[in-house]
Parts: sequence; C-alpha cells; structure tokens
Amino acid sequence: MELNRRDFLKTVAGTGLALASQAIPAAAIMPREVPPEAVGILYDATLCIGCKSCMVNCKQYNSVPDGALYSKDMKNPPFELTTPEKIWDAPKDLSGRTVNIIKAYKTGTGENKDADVNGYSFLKQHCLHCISPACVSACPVGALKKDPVNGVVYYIEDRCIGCRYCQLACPFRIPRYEWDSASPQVRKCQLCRHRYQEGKYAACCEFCPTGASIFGKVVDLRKEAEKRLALQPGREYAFPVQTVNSKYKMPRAVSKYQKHVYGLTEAGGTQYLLLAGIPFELLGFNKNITDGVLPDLTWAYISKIPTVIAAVLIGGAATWAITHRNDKGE
Amino acid sequence: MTKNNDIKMMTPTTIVLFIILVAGAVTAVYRMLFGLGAATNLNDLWPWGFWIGVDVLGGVAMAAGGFIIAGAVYILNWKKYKVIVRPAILNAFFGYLLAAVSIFLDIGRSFRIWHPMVMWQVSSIMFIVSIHVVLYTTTLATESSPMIFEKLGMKKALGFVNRIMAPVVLFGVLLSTLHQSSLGAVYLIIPTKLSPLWYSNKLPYMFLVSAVMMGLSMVSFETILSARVFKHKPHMEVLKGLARGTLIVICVYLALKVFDLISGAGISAVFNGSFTSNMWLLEMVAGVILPLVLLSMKSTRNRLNSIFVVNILVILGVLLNRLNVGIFGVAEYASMAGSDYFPSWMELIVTAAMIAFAVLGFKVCAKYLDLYPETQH
Amino acid sequence: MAKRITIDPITRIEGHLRIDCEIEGGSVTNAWASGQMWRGIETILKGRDPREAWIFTQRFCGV
Amino acid sequence: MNDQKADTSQEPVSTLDRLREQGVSRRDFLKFCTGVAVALGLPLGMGEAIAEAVANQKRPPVLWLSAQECTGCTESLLRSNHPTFEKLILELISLEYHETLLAGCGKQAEDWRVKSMKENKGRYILVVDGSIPVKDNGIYCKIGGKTAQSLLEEMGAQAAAVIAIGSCASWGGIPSADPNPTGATSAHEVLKMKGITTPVVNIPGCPPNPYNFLSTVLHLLTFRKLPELDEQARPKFAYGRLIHENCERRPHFDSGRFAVQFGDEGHRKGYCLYKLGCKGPETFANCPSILYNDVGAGAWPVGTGHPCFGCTEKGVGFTVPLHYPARPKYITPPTFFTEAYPGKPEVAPGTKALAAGVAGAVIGAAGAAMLTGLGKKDDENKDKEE
Repeated sequence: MELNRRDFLKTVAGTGLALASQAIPAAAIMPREVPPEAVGILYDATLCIGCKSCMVNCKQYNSVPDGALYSKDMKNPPFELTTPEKIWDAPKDLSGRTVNIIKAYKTGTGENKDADVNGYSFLKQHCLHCISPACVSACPVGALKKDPVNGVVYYIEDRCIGCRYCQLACPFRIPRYEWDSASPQVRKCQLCRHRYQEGKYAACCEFCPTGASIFGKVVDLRKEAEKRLALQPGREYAFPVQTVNSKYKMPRAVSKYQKHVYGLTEAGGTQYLLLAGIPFELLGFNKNITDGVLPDLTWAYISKIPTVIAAVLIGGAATWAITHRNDKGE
Repeated sequence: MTKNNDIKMMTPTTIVLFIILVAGAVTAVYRMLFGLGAATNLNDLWPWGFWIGVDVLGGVAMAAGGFIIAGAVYILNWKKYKVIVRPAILNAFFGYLLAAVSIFLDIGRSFRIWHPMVMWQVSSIMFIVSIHVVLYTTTLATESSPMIFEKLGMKKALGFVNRIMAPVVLFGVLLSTLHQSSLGAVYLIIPTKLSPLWYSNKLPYMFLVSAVMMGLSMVSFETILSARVFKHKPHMEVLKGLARGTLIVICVYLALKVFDLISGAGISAVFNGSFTSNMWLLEMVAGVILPLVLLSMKSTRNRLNSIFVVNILVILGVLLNRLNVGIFGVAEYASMAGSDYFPSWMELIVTAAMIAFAVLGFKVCAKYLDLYPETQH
Repeated sequence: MAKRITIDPITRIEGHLRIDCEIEGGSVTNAWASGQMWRGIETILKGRDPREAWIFTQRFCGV
Repeated sequence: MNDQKADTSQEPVSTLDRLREQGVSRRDFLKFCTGVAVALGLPLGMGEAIAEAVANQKRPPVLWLSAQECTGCTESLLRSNHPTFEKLILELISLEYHETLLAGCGKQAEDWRVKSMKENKGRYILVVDGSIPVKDNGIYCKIGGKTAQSLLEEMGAQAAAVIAIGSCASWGGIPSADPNPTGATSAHEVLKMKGITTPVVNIPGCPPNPYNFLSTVLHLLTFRKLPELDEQARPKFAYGRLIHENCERRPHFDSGRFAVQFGDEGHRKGYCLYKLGCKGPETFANCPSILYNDVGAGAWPVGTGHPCFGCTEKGVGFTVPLHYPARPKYITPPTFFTEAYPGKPEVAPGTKALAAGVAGAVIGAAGAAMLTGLGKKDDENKDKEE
C-alpha cells in the first residue's frame, strides 16, 4: 500500500483533469444544417394515386449489389410472401423486405381525395433522411452513417451488430430488421445511392407516373414545396415529374394543401419532404414530434462524461486519501 | 457457524434451477441458430423486449450494490461493511455477467459483440454502455479475484491485486456511476415514444439514484437470505446501516420523481386511470412510498424481517421501473402504431435461466470460495 | 314561276340534311343541299394539344 | 325518379308470334331476355319475367330525336349483333320516328312524328341522341325547320320518359367541349331549363354500349319504372363501378407496370395504360365487364391497348386532355392498402396482459412479503430459499 498512494493520487487526478479539459464541443458531433449538395425526395400526397409503382421498382432496383435490399446469393427481390411461386407481392408494412410502402388513410365513405371528411389520402413511408439523424447518433458501431456530401443516411452491413438501437431511436419508425434471419441486417431506404454513379436517382421517383415523388436537391425541393403551398387551389400548375428540375411536367389542378411542409423542421429537419391535403397526424406522423435535434438530447449527457470522470476520480482519490490517512503500515 | 462445505448442492431447489438453466441454454442455442424472429416475439415496433427490460436493465440495477459497498469499504474506509463486500461484489459480477450474456443473445449478430470495442462512436450511448459493460465486468472480476487466488493459494497474485484494490475500486465506482446513469441516457433519444411519466432529461440521474437504492436493498436482501440459507448470523449493525442508507436514497429519489412529475407530465397525469398512470402509481407505491413509510419507522430498521420486506419492495419497485421505462412506457406509442408484444416462452425461459444461473453460481461460489471471511473467523 | 320544294329532314342518311329544289316545268332548275347542324369541331380543335385532336376529328361522323 | 309516367299497355298483339314468323324461337327469345336480366344484375329467373312482359305487351312507341350527333349511337345500337338482334330491337319496340332509319322523309316524316306524338301522348319513350345547341336560339341544329331545342321541349313534355343516349345527349359530349361554340347542352339540362319534369335516363358513352340502352328499355317495360339511377341519372347497373375496378389490366397498375408510350415494350406487353392518360380510375362504366359487339375478350378500348378517355364521365371525357393523368375517384379495393396509421388509443392486449402479469407479480410478491414478514418476530432459524 505504501508504494503507490502518492502515485495513484497523482495519476488519477491528472487523468481526470486532462479529460475534463478535453470535452468535445457539442455541435461537432452531428450536422445541423442540410449539406448544400444534399439530395432528397418531395412527396406530394395530393398527386399520389396509390399505384404502388414506387414500391415495386424500389424492390427491383434495390435488389442489386449495393442496393438497400441486396444480400448475397440473391436471385429475386425479397418478396413479402415466401411461397415458391413469388407471383404476388403486397407488403403490409415496412419490413426487412420492404423499405418503401404506400399506405392509405380513409375516413367515412372515403369518396374525396385529400379531404379529412369522407375522404382518403395516400402516404409514402420510407426513411426521411434526417439532417441530424437519431439513428446515426445512436448506432454504437457506426453501421449507420450520414453521407457528408449528399446527406444520405446509409447502412454499412459489415459493421452492424444487430442491437436495434436505431429502431428505438428513430422517431419515424423507419429502420426495419430481418427478424427471420440468423444474421439479420437493418433495412431502410438509402435513397438509391448506388444508382447515382450511373447518373440515375431514386427509383421511386423515376417510376412515379404522376410526379407525386420527385427527386432533387433539398434546397430545390424546399423551394418547390413552398411554391406549391403558395398556389391557389384549383389553379392549374405544371407539376414536375421524376425530378424537381425535370422538363417532363404534368399539368394538374392544385389541391388544397395543409399549410405545412413536413420535414422542414421535424426532428431538426429531414431530406424527405411531404405535402398532403389532410393533417399529417392522420397519416401517422407524430404530432408531438420535437423540432429539436434528437442527438442533442443524448449529447447533453455524453458531453458531461469527462467532467464526471474527473470529479469521481479526483473526489474519490481525495476521499480515499482522507479516510485512509491513519491506515499507514496496515 | 456453519462451514462452507456444509452447504448442500443437491437440494430440490437447486435441481429445479439446474433444469431451468439447461432449458435456457438449449433455448439460447435455438435462438443462435434460427434468429431472433424464431425465438422471440420482438417486432419492428418492439425492437427491445423482455431481455433488455429484465435481464439487462434489471440485472445491471441489481448489480449496483457492488460498487456502493466496495466504494464504502475501500474508498470511504467504512470497515463495518467489509463483511459484505465480497458477496456484494460477487453479486454485481453475476449481474453484469447476465447482462453481458443477455446482450450477446439479444443483438442479432452476436459474434460481432466486440465491434464497439474497435469501432468507436462517441456520439452513441450504446457505445458508452458497451464499453462500460466490458470494463466494469473486468473490474468486477479483478475485485472478485482475491477469493480465487486465496482458494488456489496464489499469494503473489493475491498480494498484487490487494495492492491495486483501491484504484480498481475507484475505477469501478466511476464506471458504475457512468454506466447506471447511461442506461437511463439510452432512453433520452426517444422523447416522442416514451411516456412523459418516465421520460425526462433527468433520466440518467434517476437511473443512477434508483440503482443505488436497488443496490443497497439488494445487498441487504441477499445478506439476510444467504444468512438464512447458509445458516449463519447476519450482522444487524450492517443491515441497519444499509437500511438507513436506503432511506436516504429513497428520499432523494422520491424528491427527484416528484419534481420531475410536476415539471413534466403534471400530477393529474398520474391519476387519470390510464394504463401508464396505473403502472407509474404501482411502481411508486410499491417501490418508493411503502418502503419510505416503513423505513422511516425506527422499529422497522431494527427488525430483520421488516428490513427484508422493505428490501423486497424496493427491489420490485426498481425492477418495475426498469420494465416501465423499457417496455410499458412505450406501450402506448407502439400500440398506436398497431403493434403488440408479449414475450415468447423462449424469452421467459431464457430470463428464468439467467436468474437460475446467478443463484446457482452464487451458491457454488459460496461453497467453494471464502465468501464470508469475516463471518467465519 | 318556279316551284320550290323543301325536303327536311332527309332520312336514311347521317346528319341533318335539307334539300331545297327549284322546279320549273317538271325539272329541277336549281337545288341547294344544306347541313342543318353545326357543332364547330374546327373551332373546338383550335389551340388544342395535337395528342388529343383525333378524339374530336374521329367523331365528325359515327357511320 | 320513381313515380314514372311510363305506361305501356293494351292491345295484345303478340310480339312472340311475330318473332316466330321471323324465325326466332321462344327458346332464343328467352335466352336473349335472360341475357338482359344478367346485364341488369337481376336473378336469372327474371329473364322469363322480362320475356313475359315484352311478349305480352303492345310494343311501346319510341320516338328518336337526333340533335347534334354523329349517328355513332345509332350505329352502335345496330351492331348489337346477337343473331337476330337488330330485328329484335325493332320488334320489341315500335320505333315511330328516327331520322336515320325512317323510310319516309321531309314532310312525311314530320307528319308521322306529330301524329304519333298525338296518339301516344304520355306513353311514348323519347330517345335523344346528340347534344342540343342553345346558343343563338338554337339555330345550330334544325330539323324540318324547327330547332332541336324546341323539338325536345315539345316532345319531351309529352313523353313518358326520356332516354338520353350517348355522351352528347347525356352531358353535352364532344360539341360541348371548350369553347362550346354552339352552346351544346344535355337533354336533361334543356328540359330542366324549361321546367319539364319528365324523367330522364342518361346512357352516356361515345358510343354507348347498346346493352345498357336495351336493358334500360326492357327494365322500363318489365317493371314499369326506370332502373335505379345515380346522381347523374345513369342506371346504376351499368355505371355503378369504376372502369378501374374491373379492368383486366388492373394487376399491372397494382404492381406498377406501366406502358409509357404507345408501342413501347410495356404497351406491347399489355401493361397498365395509366401513364398514357387512361381515365379508368375516374370513369364509371361497365365497359370492362360487358365489352363490345360480342366478339370476345379484349373488345373494348383498354383491351385493345388504348387508354380509356372517360367518355361516360362528365368533366372527364373531352374535358381533361387525353394525356393528363387520371385522379382516382376512390381507393379500390380499400383492403388492399395498409392503414396509414392505426392510431389505436388502447394499449394492445398482449402488452396489457404482460403488464397485468408483471403488476400481479409485484403486488403478489410485495403483499406476501408484507403479510408474512412484517408481523412476524425475527426468527433466525428460517431456512427456506426465496
């Protein structure tokens, strides 16, 4: 005991102080602003006709190497039904096999599109690609990453340990798990990032017949969304199809929108923006979702850790020194 | 005073526990071969269930006694508690072992459990938690190692461990403080999912304080229980001290909870008769109010049986708290989204096997190691 | 003085045809055939997208 | 529209006898009537009732007024070719006046019209094809020197019922397309403007399916009342469902397989024509179920590879450009889509059961501990585990 009391104190106190002085700045850990080149999707529920073309093509074009649904030895896209025929596919929800789904809201007789009385509306559900993604901050091994340039939140299979903290952390119920696999992966939309190199973009947008989903830079999408909100309902407007700057336009009467672009502020903002004719909470979007950046909540705790370490080590060592002052030569 | 060797291994209880353990092991193998979907009722809206709620959150909370007693004895130099330091640390060791095994089974790609060690993500609470589990399990093993070295007669190693004990314990205290609180911090990121009755930015503190409460009660509980089972006389002074400590911590915890309730969900949220409010009330009444009332009477603190009852109440209350945060607090959210969860029998059997393992392991250690040095000499 | 005969409608044909004849001395000296119906499809077609023009032109006559 | 003036009766000139003379057996006739019953969505047994009603009544007088039309409706009707169908239609009803079919012309024709109207006042059925121009006092369509508008007002007021056949008569059709140079108006509207309350049935379509017309007439004969109509006065048996609901290409729509251009690969493979502007999702008609001309499968626009352009739907056909995408009227079938958000306020039963179990265990254990532990004196010799 006599040997190292002093050394121990010194070491402990030194470590503590060093750690306390090196606290990492809070903002450095997650981006707050959307990267200038970031890409995203604008989904306009009033244009959606529920044809599910996006779902089918999402599966098809993501079942190739580097796609969000790809796995080795894959011959077919991962159909929801595992019957040998594989002739029909009607996913009920997002799952380890489906990363994009069209759902419907219906009320009363369901006769009027985009009305919340006796109406119906569609909803396209997939990853929103948060600007400050909770899942990325939550993943203990960095299996989920946010691309610093295009802002896509993507998945690195080789890292994932399958802890599903991303599923818990996501405020939008997006990441899905391959529950039936012995080596399960997390599946989520990765905005078709494997297709960018060949000059392509998200398959759901490319194959959307009405321009309900359009792909483009987030800055452009935000402008487009706000432009639509400013339009007079009933007026004709040439809606771009496929991409936000597309020459291919589909003229249509403007519907009555909810005066809000979902994804501008929610959870600190997302790269997937939504417009709809009925309130977003009816489409399953949490009304009480915070506009704050979710990773900040955790970071508030983590950033205190060095201080705690310093305090405990210094305080503990000091206490030890005081309480053991009479123990010499024990 | 009984000799350790008098502890009988082949009691009916032990045999039942052993059977459960084997069944759990077989189930665990099944889970490893066929995946989580085959073995559990977890789903995409219930990514975490019984294993995380009971085995990990509960197990870790139960292990809190280790660092408190070790800290009290080695740092604060409260010699009175030296009699229970070994069982407390062993108990903590088993708690963490269970948590580690549960995590191993619960993560889908178990053989990558080492990934967080090399792929650091400081922004992730889960990373912090996993680092803590590893480090603290090692620390606890170190803290428990003197027993082994004594048994094996390895004087040199024993001497070395004894010499570094103080810093190791301090390190353990640090890790535990961080780890207990960071388990609460895990839930900081789900403000929209967890019921406001439990969600609070003070979750880490509440987890830490309730873990201390639990730890003290657990140590006391287990001292009384093993005294009964192994037929030796418990130290009433130690138990009284633990009871006093529990009382203080309960007061702190209650204050935290009440403050948080008022500043968060509001008092009316507790009495609206909803599912979550009932669970919250049960947790608070069983685990906080009742023990507080009982412990505040001096007669309770002086009577072994009464202390034992309080211990049980506190342990149940904190366990329920962990289940509430881990499972029932998100029930409304998940139900709204159309999902349901009831643990599969495999999840239940594995959890039962974990507990059986801890009990059996403790018993084996009690028989073969010098768990109660002060009692014997 | 010439006699004028008007046959309106002309049946067993498509459309509303009217025939006016001037008869003098048992033979037709002058005659007018006039369509009695006008829909203005040419007017409707003006300024339309060529992709839908055929829908209108095709419906000049259903026979 | 239930109190019908339609009254056809008396004079048991046996239709069946006449049919026999023309080589139509009773068996063939029954077959035809059964087919009509099916088209009307009636039970098979009703075929006999129809045969009965038709065979034993005086042929109902029908006057056919052609306004701004192209004769497509008449042509389509003539082509409803069961073996002896055109004869049947001519024998079932007494076609008193029809410009294109009438033997006489000019004064003869007009005189017959007036005579027939007088004789059958309040009993005849007026069929109108073509829209009625009302601009410039209706000068854009004249028959025998009278405007179509005045003729319709005159004939419609005395008719038992008016059947507006074709899109033009039903809602204006092609002549009413923007900018509607002649003020083309539907028969229904013209009558309404004049305050005439004769019941009107619309059989839209460009051209309409002859069986929809025929079935309506026979319904009138059999039941002495009009079939059930929708809010646009179309018989529900024929216009009750969207084309989209029964379309043979629907599976392609549901799986996102679309033809993008005429003649492209998808088009050749028979994919959904939505992207080509098919208006099936917003057009009510039975085209995909009864097809045209009895020539077998695929004999309707979408079946032959052309998008539906919505001819039976006011505000769609000739109004929305062909290449505009349709707006589906409603979700079909509704069960095919997952609910956007179940939003169930109740905690799900499994979780509730788990909570109840846990609560029970906590209360039980706490209660048992308190009951057994608190009252008892300390007893050092207790030796039970747990």
